[in-house]
Amino acid sequence: MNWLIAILQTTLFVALAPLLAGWLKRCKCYLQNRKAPSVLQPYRDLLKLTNKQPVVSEQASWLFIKAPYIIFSATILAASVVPLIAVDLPTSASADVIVMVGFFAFARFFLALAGLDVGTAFGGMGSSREMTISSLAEPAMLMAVFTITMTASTTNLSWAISHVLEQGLVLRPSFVFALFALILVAVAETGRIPVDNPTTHLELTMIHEAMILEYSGRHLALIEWASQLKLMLYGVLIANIFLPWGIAQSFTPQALGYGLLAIIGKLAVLAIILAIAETLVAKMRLFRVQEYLGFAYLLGLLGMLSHIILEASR
Amino acid sequence: MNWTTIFLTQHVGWIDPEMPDKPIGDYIGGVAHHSPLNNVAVWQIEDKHWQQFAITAVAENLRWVAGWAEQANEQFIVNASFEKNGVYMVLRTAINASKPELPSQATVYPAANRSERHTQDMFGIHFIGHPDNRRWTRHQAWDKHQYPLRKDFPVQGEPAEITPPDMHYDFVKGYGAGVYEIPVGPVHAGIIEPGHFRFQAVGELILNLEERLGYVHKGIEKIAEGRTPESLARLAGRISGDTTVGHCWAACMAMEQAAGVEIPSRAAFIRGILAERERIANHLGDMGAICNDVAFTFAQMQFTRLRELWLRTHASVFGHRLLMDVIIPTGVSRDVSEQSCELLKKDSVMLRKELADIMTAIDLNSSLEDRLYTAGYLSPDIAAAFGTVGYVGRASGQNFDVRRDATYPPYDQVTFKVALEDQGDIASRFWVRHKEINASLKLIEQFIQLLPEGEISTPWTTPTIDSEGLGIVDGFRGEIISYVRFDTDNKIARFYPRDPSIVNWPVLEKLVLNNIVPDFPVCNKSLNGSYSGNDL
Amino acid sequence: MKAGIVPIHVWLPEAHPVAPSHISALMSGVMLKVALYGLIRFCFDLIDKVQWEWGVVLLIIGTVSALGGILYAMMQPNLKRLLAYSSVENIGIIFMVLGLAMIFLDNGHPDLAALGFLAALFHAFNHALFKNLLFLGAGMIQQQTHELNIDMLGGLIKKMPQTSMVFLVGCMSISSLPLFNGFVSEWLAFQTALQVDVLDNGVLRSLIPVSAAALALTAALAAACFVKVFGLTFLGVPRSRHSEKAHEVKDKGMLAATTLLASLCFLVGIFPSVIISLINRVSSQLLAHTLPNESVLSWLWIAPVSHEQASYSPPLVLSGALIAGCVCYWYLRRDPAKAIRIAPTWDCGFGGLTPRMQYTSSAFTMPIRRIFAKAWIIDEQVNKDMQGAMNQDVAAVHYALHIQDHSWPWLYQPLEREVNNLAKQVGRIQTGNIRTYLGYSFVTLLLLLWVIS
Amino acid sequence: MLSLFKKTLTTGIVTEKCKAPKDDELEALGITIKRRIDKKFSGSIAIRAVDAGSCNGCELEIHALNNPFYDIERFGIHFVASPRHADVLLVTGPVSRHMQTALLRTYEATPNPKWVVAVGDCAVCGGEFGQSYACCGAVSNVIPVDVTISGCPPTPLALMKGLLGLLDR
Repeated sequence: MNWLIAILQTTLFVALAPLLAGWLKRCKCYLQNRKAPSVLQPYRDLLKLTNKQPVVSEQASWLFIKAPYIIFSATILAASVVPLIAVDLPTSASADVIVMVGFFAFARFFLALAGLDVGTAFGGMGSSREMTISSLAEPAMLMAVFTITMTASTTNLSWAISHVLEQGLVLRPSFVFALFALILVAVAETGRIPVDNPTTHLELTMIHEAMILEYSGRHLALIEWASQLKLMLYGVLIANIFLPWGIAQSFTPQALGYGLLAIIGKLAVLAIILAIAETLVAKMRLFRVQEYLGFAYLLGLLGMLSHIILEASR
Repeated sequence: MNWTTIFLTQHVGWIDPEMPDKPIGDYIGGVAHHSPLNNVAVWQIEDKHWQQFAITAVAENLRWVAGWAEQANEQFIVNASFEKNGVYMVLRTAINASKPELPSQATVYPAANRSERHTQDMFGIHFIGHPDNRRWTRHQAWDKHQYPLRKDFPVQGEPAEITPPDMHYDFVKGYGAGVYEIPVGPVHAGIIEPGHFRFQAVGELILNLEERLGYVHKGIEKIAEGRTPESLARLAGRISGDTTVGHCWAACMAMEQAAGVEIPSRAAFIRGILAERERIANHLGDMGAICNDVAFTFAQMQFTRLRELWLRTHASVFGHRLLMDVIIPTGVSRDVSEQSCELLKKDSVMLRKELADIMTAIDLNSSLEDRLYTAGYLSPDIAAAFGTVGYVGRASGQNFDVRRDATYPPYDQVTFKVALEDQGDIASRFWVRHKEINASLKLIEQFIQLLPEGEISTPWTTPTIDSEGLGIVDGFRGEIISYVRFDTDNKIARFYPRDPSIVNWPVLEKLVLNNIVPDFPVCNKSLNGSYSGNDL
Repeated sequence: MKAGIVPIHVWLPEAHPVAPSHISALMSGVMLKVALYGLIRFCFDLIDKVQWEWGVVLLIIGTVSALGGILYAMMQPNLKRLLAYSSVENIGIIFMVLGLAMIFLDNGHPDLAALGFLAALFHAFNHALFKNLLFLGAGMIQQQTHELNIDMLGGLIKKMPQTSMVFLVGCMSISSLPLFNGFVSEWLAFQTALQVDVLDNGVLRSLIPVSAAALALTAALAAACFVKVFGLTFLGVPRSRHSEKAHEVKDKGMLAATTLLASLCFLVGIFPSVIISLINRVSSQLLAHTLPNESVLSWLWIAPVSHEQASYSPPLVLSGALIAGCVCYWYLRRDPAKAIRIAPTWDCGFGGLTPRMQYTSSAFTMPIRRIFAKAWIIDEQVNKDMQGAMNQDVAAVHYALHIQDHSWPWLYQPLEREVNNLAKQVGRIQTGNIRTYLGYSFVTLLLLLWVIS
Repeated sequence: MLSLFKKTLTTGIVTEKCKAPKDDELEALGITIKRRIDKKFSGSIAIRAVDAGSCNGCELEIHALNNPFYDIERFGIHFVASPRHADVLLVTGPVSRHMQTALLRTYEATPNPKWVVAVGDCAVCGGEFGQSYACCGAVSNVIPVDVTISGCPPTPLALMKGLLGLLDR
């Protein structure tokens, strides 16, 4: 039964990811004084791509063709770890938050290799930039995560969320710092403005897009879906760790239903905030990213120190 | 007393001062009938002095403006135009067609480099001592020993079924471990014109950038031959779609000079309104595009919104969103009614107000500022060395504007301030555009106020054979030069338009140098050269 | 010193590339571990009571080595030098965790010390596996292409499919990706670090998480580094004639050995408890403490402290990955009409790409180089041949990049100078005169006699 | 920051309504369609614009499709950076011979099924430049064309109608 719900939750995660992307797009469009495509548009895009005949470069190796599947599955696995509507599911015990970061690393590893596979300058450029940014983002992210896991003394996300729920609403400076650090990292890792521009048409400025310039058809669909999933994953991580209220603690249909409604509500609000933030700033120069992520790291560190100094029981 | 007189008195030795009076027909072999360029002195020199003149000219701080050639039976006439203090002159020489050689001016003027290579590709004139004799306009569509602008080359040419790609162009190489090349284009990722950029880079560090243009070479110079004035005006309006008014005006001005036609004052004012409105429309688009390249969508959407409103007024008043074919030889094709004037005035008020709002919001945005300031720096020295014009030059302290310095109707009847910045970065080019919009708004208001009554066109007089004209106007990118010579029966014998992009493109290679690869698109956008106007 | 710890590591990248590959494999896999063995014997066995301050020293040295090692490794275009530097990184990680173990031991948490000890030894074991694998792989590449400079390789995945497969496994292990062995030990290391809450000392409580973040940075940089290695060596288009003409290794033994190592990397990654139980025996001997059996030794789970704190189940994860991957693979590939079409690489319509248009090693790492510029001594020069009017025409561009290790000018060159000076001083003694030498002997003899008496 | 949002809010949503065109409407706009997009693909169209020698006039009007007034994206039609991602090639210009292989290569790089829309008089019939030593004339001389939208340049409205007309509704 628990396994069933866990699988259901993961499926829901995967299924809802394009919806979040569609909603985010809609929010951004409204802020740009224009009507938006339907929130279901990402689904249409994915469906269409799966119906196309993929074109693969003659230089590509097996890695290029298999990479989308690997990237997609790794992202799904990461998603299975994160409690979406309920805590205490068996999947979150099979891997903790560090493994989740590991899955991201796994997906990124193959995406970067796929970028290098066809031997174009753009692919290499994307890979190089992606690996650079991620190597700066990862410590910042772990710093933020450590703050939380040390408070809850577990790296198991489900337990951590339960812990926060038990504690009730307490204003902890360490959590505030960690929250901001995690938001900054999430923006960098999901390739949003100001770090990357997901809608850019300029090859030379791209990061994520540059690696997938060669992909088409179902391969592209999988990679796009994986990146939408990643966006949602970070959203859920932020929403459920810092504001876990509403998440189902028992597996009754009612609790699960509330859990679903709660997370949808939280993500919708997060998307609005993200859209507003993205409207407000221009993309930064590439070599400002280390300052940005350094700041995120610093926030994480501050969170950690404030936990140690102010909050620890001893 | 302008500089030409002084120059002549000092360097009279090898410049034949009598030459301007000598009819061009002498060289071309037609009926000798004199029609000098009425606003511009023509100095004829011997071919052996060609380079020597350039050396003298550069010492006298003359700006190299344009270069073109034409065939006259057994001879090639090669022209180069220079400017100083708003006074232009055309240098001319004749060379033997059996052994077409000329000492290069590109050894002296960097700006002459590509122009001479173009002439070399189109006419087969060899420029002796040219620092870079690789082909430029020619890719693979015609053979090495074919020269499209020679008279014996048919308009249809002898094209292959499929023109092979121009893969083996000899790009400047980067040596050293780890240097790699980034080829970009001709099909760019955005909705942009085609052109190829080749970077030598190490990671994000740009070692060198080389432009390879010519992809949109449409043979404009060749297909212009034999056209009627109306038809040429249509063609000129399509040299570069964003500067349709500018090019059309320059071409019409040249033809009107050649035919000795004076357009009615009302037509001139309407042309002025058209040109300034075109400038505003393009600047709005450019400013939006610069913001878009740094992912600042708010500004892009606002600017494109204003541009759209602006274009809709174009459509309702002048019948064409981009103002194509409104300017015709002899005047303009559409009059502006009282109502239209009111509409135009209201439009200006609206734009000024909206723009003020947007600029306030933009000005406070530090993330945008960080992207634009100090990026894509073009020093005033390099700008001057390449003879950069328009907003690119004006953002780097090049205080020159045809409208003010070599004025023509209707600009001679109004006063205005030329926008100028000297920081030379992308932000400067952004703010120069903003200033120019404000100046143009004022100009439009003045033109509407001063708009004289009367006809909007005059009858055309067929020009005599070999009558020439040189139209010089200020398009939104800067100075446009258009040279026209007539054949018999009202037909065009030679048409050469020099888009400002031709002199502005080379500085892009310089201004990206201390920037990283991902900043190139916004550098390019801040320059916004026309590919079509460059390739012809 | 034998372990190759920054700043006294420089011999390592010099020594490894000159040795034949199987020797360098042994050097990295085994020889470095001898030093480690000595350290462990000394600290945990010989000394009666471990002081936690020693642990802090080890932690700091380890952190610096790990970061320095991987940063230096990133800048190497030479495959074997790169691998050698990466050994410095891995030894650094092991030192870090050993330091943690010492800290916990002295603070009265022998169970956590056992965890740290386990992580360290496990990583040492893993390092032996994947580093051997990678060195042997590098040897196979060198044998087939006569090249070790990755800027001269490329496209080998099609020429040497089996080698590329095992090398990929090695790269994934060393980048500590889940499902491979490197990840397990790194995960254990993180878990150890995260137990910092039990400590009372405020300095330690803030120092350890920071070094854990440094470990994260190291891991991420390692991933970037090995993306570079695999991407430039095996993917893309061949950059030289040698790699163009390369073909698969003929020697079955070579392939078998590397395949064995690769499968070990994978199996240990999936079923780490086998190795863990082995190491547990060691730690029970040394620390008289092991991890609780039920938490780490079940074949399905590893949960180093308790299931509430953290658990990781590679078999479950693997099956999840397989299910997810296969489902979408079969679902999407069901329609034969949508079979893949092969077309030329998209080149923006230019007409053809050349191998020169691929990223190179120094290009790939350029952003890292710029961000961590202080980590190396970088000498970068761009010279242009200018010509034409006003010298504005570029005829050719020359680029030179020279990256040096900080420890050369700071530590070794002064040392070398001193040694040289000393040698010169000593050289003066050598006059070549037999009588003088006899005199020296006499004086020495007298001195010795005096010392003895 | 506030001034930015104030501007956004006071501007409001300016996108104008646009209905799918009827056939006679298409004819009036000078749009001819030879083959429509299958229903399976019509929910989402990715466009790769290829300038094959246009004067840039058509590009300006294609750009206008993305401005908030026309906002073509609301119909699920969007522009992409790589032909690999595209379903429709939007080709402008009289196909200068120097761009011929580039256009062919772009066509080759686009995954099936794909459609080609020729935009502007030049792309439709050669326009002002026609066929010469430097131009191939119409796009259909080089690659098969499914929709032609004439005009010099066609207005954004015509472009939008043409693209919507391409959809099989």
